[in-house]
Amino acid sequence: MDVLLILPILLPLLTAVAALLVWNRRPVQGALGVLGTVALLGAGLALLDAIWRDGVRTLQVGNWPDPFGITLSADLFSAIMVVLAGLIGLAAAVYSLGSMDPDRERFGYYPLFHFLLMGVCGAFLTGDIFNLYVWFEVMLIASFVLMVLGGERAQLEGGIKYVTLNLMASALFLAAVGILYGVTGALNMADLAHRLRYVEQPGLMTALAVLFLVAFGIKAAVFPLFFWLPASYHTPPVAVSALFSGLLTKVGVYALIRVFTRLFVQDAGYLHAIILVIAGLTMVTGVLGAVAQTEVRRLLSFHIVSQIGYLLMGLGLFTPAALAGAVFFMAHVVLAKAALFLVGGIAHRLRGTYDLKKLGGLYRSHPGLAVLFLLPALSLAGLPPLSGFFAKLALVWAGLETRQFAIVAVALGVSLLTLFSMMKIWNEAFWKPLGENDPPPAGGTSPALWLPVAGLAALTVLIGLAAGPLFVLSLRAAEQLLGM
Amino acid sequence: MFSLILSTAVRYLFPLMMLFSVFILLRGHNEPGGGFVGGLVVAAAFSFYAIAYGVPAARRTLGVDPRVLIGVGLLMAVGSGLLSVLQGQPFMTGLWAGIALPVLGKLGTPLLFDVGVYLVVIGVMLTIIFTLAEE
Amino acid sequence: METVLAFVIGGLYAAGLYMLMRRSIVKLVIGLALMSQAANLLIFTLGRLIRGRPALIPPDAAALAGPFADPVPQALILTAIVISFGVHAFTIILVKRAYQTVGTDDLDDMRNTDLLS
Amino acid sequence: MVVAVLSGFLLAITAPGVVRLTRGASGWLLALLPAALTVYFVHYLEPVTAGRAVAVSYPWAPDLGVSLSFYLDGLSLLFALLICGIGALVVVYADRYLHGHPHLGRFYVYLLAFMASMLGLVLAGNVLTMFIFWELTSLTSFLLIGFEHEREAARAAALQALLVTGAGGLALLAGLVLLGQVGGSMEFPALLNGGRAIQSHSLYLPILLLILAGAFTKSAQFPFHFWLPGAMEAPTPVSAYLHSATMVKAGVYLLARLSPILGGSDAWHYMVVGVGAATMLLGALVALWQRDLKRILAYSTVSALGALVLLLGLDTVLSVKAAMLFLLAHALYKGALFLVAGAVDHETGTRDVTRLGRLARAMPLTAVAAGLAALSMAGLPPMLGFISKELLYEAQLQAPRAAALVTGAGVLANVFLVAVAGTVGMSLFFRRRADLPKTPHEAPPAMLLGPLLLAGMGLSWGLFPEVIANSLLSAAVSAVRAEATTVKLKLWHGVNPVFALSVLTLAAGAGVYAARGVIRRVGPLADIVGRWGPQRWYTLLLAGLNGLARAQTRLLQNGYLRVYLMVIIVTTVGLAGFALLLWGGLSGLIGDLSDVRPNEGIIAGLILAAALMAVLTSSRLAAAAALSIIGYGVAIIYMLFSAPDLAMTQFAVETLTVILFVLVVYRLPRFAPLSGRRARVRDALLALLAGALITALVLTATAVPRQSHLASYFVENSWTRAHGRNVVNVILVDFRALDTLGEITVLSVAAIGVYALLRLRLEKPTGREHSPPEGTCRLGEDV
Repeated sequence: MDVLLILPILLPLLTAVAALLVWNRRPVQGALGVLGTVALLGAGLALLDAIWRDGVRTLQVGNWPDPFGITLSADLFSAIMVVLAGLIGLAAAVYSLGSMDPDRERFGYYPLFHFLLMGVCGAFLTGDIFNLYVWFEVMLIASFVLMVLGGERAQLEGGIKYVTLNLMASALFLAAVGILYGVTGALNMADLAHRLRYVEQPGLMTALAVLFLVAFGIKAAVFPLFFWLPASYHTPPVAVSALFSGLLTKVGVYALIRVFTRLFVQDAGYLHAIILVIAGLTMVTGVLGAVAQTEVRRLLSFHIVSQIGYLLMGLGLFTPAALAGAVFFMAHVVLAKAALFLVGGIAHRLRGTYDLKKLGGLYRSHPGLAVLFLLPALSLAGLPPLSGFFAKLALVWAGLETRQFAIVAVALGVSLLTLFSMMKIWNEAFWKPLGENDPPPAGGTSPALWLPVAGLAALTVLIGLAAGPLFVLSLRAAEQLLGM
Repeated sequence: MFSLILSTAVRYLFPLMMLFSVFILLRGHNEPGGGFVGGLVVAAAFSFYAIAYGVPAARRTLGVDPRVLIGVGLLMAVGSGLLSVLQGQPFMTGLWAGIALPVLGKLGTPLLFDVGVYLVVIGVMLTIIFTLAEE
Repeated sequence: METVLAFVIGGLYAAGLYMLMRRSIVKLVIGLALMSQAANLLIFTLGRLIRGRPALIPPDAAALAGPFADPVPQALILTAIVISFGVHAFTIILVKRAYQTVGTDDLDDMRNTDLLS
Repeated sequence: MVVAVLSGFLLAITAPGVVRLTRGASGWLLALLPAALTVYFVHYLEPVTAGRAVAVSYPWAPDLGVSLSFYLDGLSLLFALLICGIGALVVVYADRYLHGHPHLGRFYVYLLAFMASMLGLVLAGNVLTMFIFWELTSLTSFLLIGFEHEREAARAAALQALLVTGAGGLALLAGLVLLGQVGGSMEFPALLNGGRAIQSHSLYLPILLLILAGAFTKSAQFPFHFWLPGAMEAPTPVSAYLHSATMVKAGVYLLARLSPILGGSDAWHYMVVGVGAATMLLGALVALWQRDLKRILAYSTVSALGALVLLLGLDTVLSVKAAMLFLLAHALYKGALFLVAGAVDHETGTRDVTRLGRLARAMPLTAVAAGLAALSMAGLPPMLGFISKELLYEAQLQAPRAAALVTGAGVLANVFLVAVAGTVGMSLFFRRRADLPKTPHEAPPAMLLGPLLLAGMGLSWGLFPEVIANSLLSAAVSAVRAEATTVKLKLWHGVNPVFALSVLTLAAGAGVYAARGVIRRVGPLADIVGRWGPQRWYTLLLAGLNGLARAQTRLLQNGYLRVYLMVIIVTTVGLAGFALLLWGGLSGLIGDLSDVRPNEGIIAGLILAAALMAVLTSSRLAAAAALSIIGYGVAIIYMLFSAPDLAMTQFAVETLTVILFVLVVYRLPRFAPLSGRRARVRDALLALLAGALITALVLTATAVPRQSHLASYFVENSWTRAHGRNVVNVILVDFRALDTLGEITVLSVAAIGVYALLRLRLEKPTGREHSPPEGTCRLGEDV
């Protein structure tokens, strides 16, 4: 009996339902949105604390015994992810208060927002492979609707690619689950891990692992499966982009890490080699995409792709230190990236554009925003002593320790290019003087916009300062992942 | 002429279909059927009603916005699971009344859950159908 | 029969993927429908096929005896069918809206969000 | 010591407030901290000279090898004193130099943060902590170079400096981590205790190369030197402080710090000496061709850095002595000269040496400071620079390898530097012609203090070298040599080969100085360097990078959904097919067909035929019909194989989907043959390949024996414990009700989605083209 495990799923669901029932009262919905995320964050922290003290926790939903019923299972990694979901949710919910247009709010923005969180948290907590599929779908459909909510042309064009490619991933995932059940007769992941050891079909097993790799790889936006992301992430309102950037691809990575530390560990050589190659290519193609862009949100979208490569690097290296690096990196990148999207949103508010060529003068007029940009931006580029530095250090450390020099070189080179493209934003939007013919300021801002950005920026600093204990936490999480 | 036949037919069919849907819903635990298919039957009934008498009339007959049905259905489904939590059991543990009714068999929270599914499906289908019809 | 269905599944996947690769957004929807149909059939087939023995416990018994069809894949497929119904309903409307807004059903005219400015 | 470092950061944060409150006097006020720190570090002179290094350590991220440890020995102390001492003078100076600048507060934030970072760098006792501060100095340098951010040139120079030092920093990070892993500790004291044992490790060479890359980029060694002249875009106090006296010497510091561990090998020798010598010569040579006063000084700094690196590369006691002394002497005279250059620029409005002149009368004190500093730079007695140059020659003459070559390079570089010193020390002030935008006055006291004090120290320590020799320099040399060493300095060594070289240098230098006008006019070298130098390569590299990025993005993110799909399919089929082929699994492919009943076969055939029809038809209704045939066919299969619930749901859902499809698609245009025949064939082949893979997977998987223990459990407990006879339904509402909860959530969201899509339209349909943002599209433009 452990209600903590179900709360991160139920709280968003109940919030969503409540928001659904007060459909026409926007202020109430907004308040509910914030309250719901606060509660989710609280539940996540309580869960993290409980697991830190007592170890991995499971809950048999419906009281049906393991492995017959659906098991919810939370280790430190799950709990960290739930906390991150709560943080990003809170930031985006508060930001939405000050930025979401009334029309979108009238058409279910807040219920969708929380349905999305529900799916995300469900995916983090489930210990059942088919249940994971269900949560993926909850998350997906909610993200589909959020993506196109508003029906602007760009949203629809991007949305179609987003929907198609993600459904392709779902179909692959479903097929893989079907085969898995057909071969083992099991759905519970612990049970599966046990039974897969006795399947004497290495070819089939590896092929199956590849199906999972591709299905989750599409959702995680790795090379060469990432196309849906840069095509669509810049089209919805920035609060939605921030929410997506913080959570959606990360669920894909989470699933990859889960499946490849738990289920497919027999024939690791082929798979880990593939994962490392994918990791390197993802970093490089993503960052080059970012370098080519001159629109803030597009640039940041490509960076999401690039950063996913680092997470995969941790998985591909497959040592406790490397996985700990991936976990740490996850926390870092989720917060930093959401902060950057929100900063972009504020810049858009102030200048009426996301185009770097037309932006400018923000350093002079809004030094506060400059600081709030610089912190997550430099963190993303891995500059010390911010969160990104320790995340990078952990991965570089693990890579050098295992003598995987190529991937380390790529990781370091890409961080330089990350710095380059971040400073491109800095130079163009902040340092460059505003031209005379450029658009006038578009609108005002409110504390609801600044508060989440400031909070997230502060977190990237805090994570850097508290890197020691947080890395210990990551290490424990990695050890749990590896069943140590 | 056609619409007359249709509306007459619907007048008699509509209550029948509603009854049938409840039947499907309730027998689902023991025979093929259940909340999903039951909900679809209701949705079909209302679709016919809307074709015969128009969407506004169908909406009036329904009485509530279908969106509310979705919310209530979800709430019922979750609530059925939360009852066991209140009793200190894991989420969604089935709770059963001691007595068994003739048609239904035993009464329990899974049945409540299925009713939640039923309501959600009605709400979802009608939201889609009404919105499309009003295009 | 599993063998035959394996080819049916493969055929459905092939047809679905082919449709997905067309330029028309309507064909896209057809492709997605075929794909999910195929995935469901795949789960069903891999649950092993048994004729005429549904997992219904007779009124006079407490449990099923003898061979019966695996109810688990059926339950999974039921869930998957409903989910994909919801998703497809949404996708169909999305395609409709995209057509109305963009003014074409040709995907090649929907590249603006990707292209470098 | 932690407080000493952190106090700088704290003061940095409060600087804007201080500036706002104490306008005009803020420089003096803020300088109190560095001045106090100077005094604080002077107090360490005695214990450190006595060989007692001070170390403190606090854990930060122990599992990553990062601890907040500090370590003060002679080397750190020398640097710390330079940083704080010159820092105090620069802080005072900057207040007047940037008088009235709206962002003076921000300037102090960056400057003080830099000071604190630099202190942290030289005091760090942990390699990674040192690296953290190292990067912070790069960052603060970036912000300071771009201080005049409204100018494009300043922004570009800032970025260039950041990228070059950043790239080196990354190499350094890898090198340091490897060093720590190989050496078994990330702490300097522990590593120093290990001595040169690392050099026999197979990773020694990579470690060395990586660390040298970091040191060379930071200390502007050839071919990475080009960022330093660019950095002259920064306000002059910054140039004086960061880009001559302190930050650029971080690389030198690192070489000195690590030479007891990494130094002495052949690889070290050739690379460090070679690069140092090249840099030394190049910097001195190019300085001659410059017209901008600050760029002249910048190139002469490059040359000096090269000399320092060269000396450390020689790795003898004498060379280290020379290096430490030269480090000090150079910081004093170059700092003074930069500050003078700032004052001159400030007062006259130009930095072009061909326009400057006649300043001695208007700015006498500045002239004195400049003269003294230039004397030191030229290596004339009785300045500290003279002793330093003598020692430098001596060390070069006694170089373990190729002494003649090394000495020759040293003399040549110094000849040029004498000429440069003449330019900055004499021609500015005593040349008869001048063409000044402004009428100059003597610089204010705040701007005189620094140059006079620095130049004065150069003179006084030249006269009394033992003041620093016995304490500070001995301690520093001991630290670098990792053995107790005493330094003895004398102004006058008598007439010996070194003195002869000095005289030769002076004579030749005077000649070059006299001919400087001619040289500058001929000037092919400047052109060649401009056209083929590393600056050019940097520009090309950046352009190439942008080009590559754009080309790659156009290629990959091409906007064609079908291409994206193709890539996914090819990836899946490739990777999975490869695995299946490689590790077998295709054995049981030809399954058993004997159990197929005719009606089942017909249904299967019907489904396949309908699929083919859906693919081939050009009618939307036919496609819908084909879809429904497939759906119903699948439903029948479910029915035939014991899944009544499934069949029922499938019928219902199929009907609904088809209705929806027809309703919507009816309004869409007819299918037009959009793709060509070749594309269709290619796609069909690819699709068939993928289908074949799935078929193979299914066949292989069905051949694997298994029982479903889940099924038997559910069947046993469905009635007894879950009170339902329809096991499938019981699974849905009880055993796996959580799935169903998710499922109805999906439905609910889909309904909201449909509703919102149909009702909410923030943008009116615009027909063909995306409505461009206002003001971007003009009539007559090609679209």
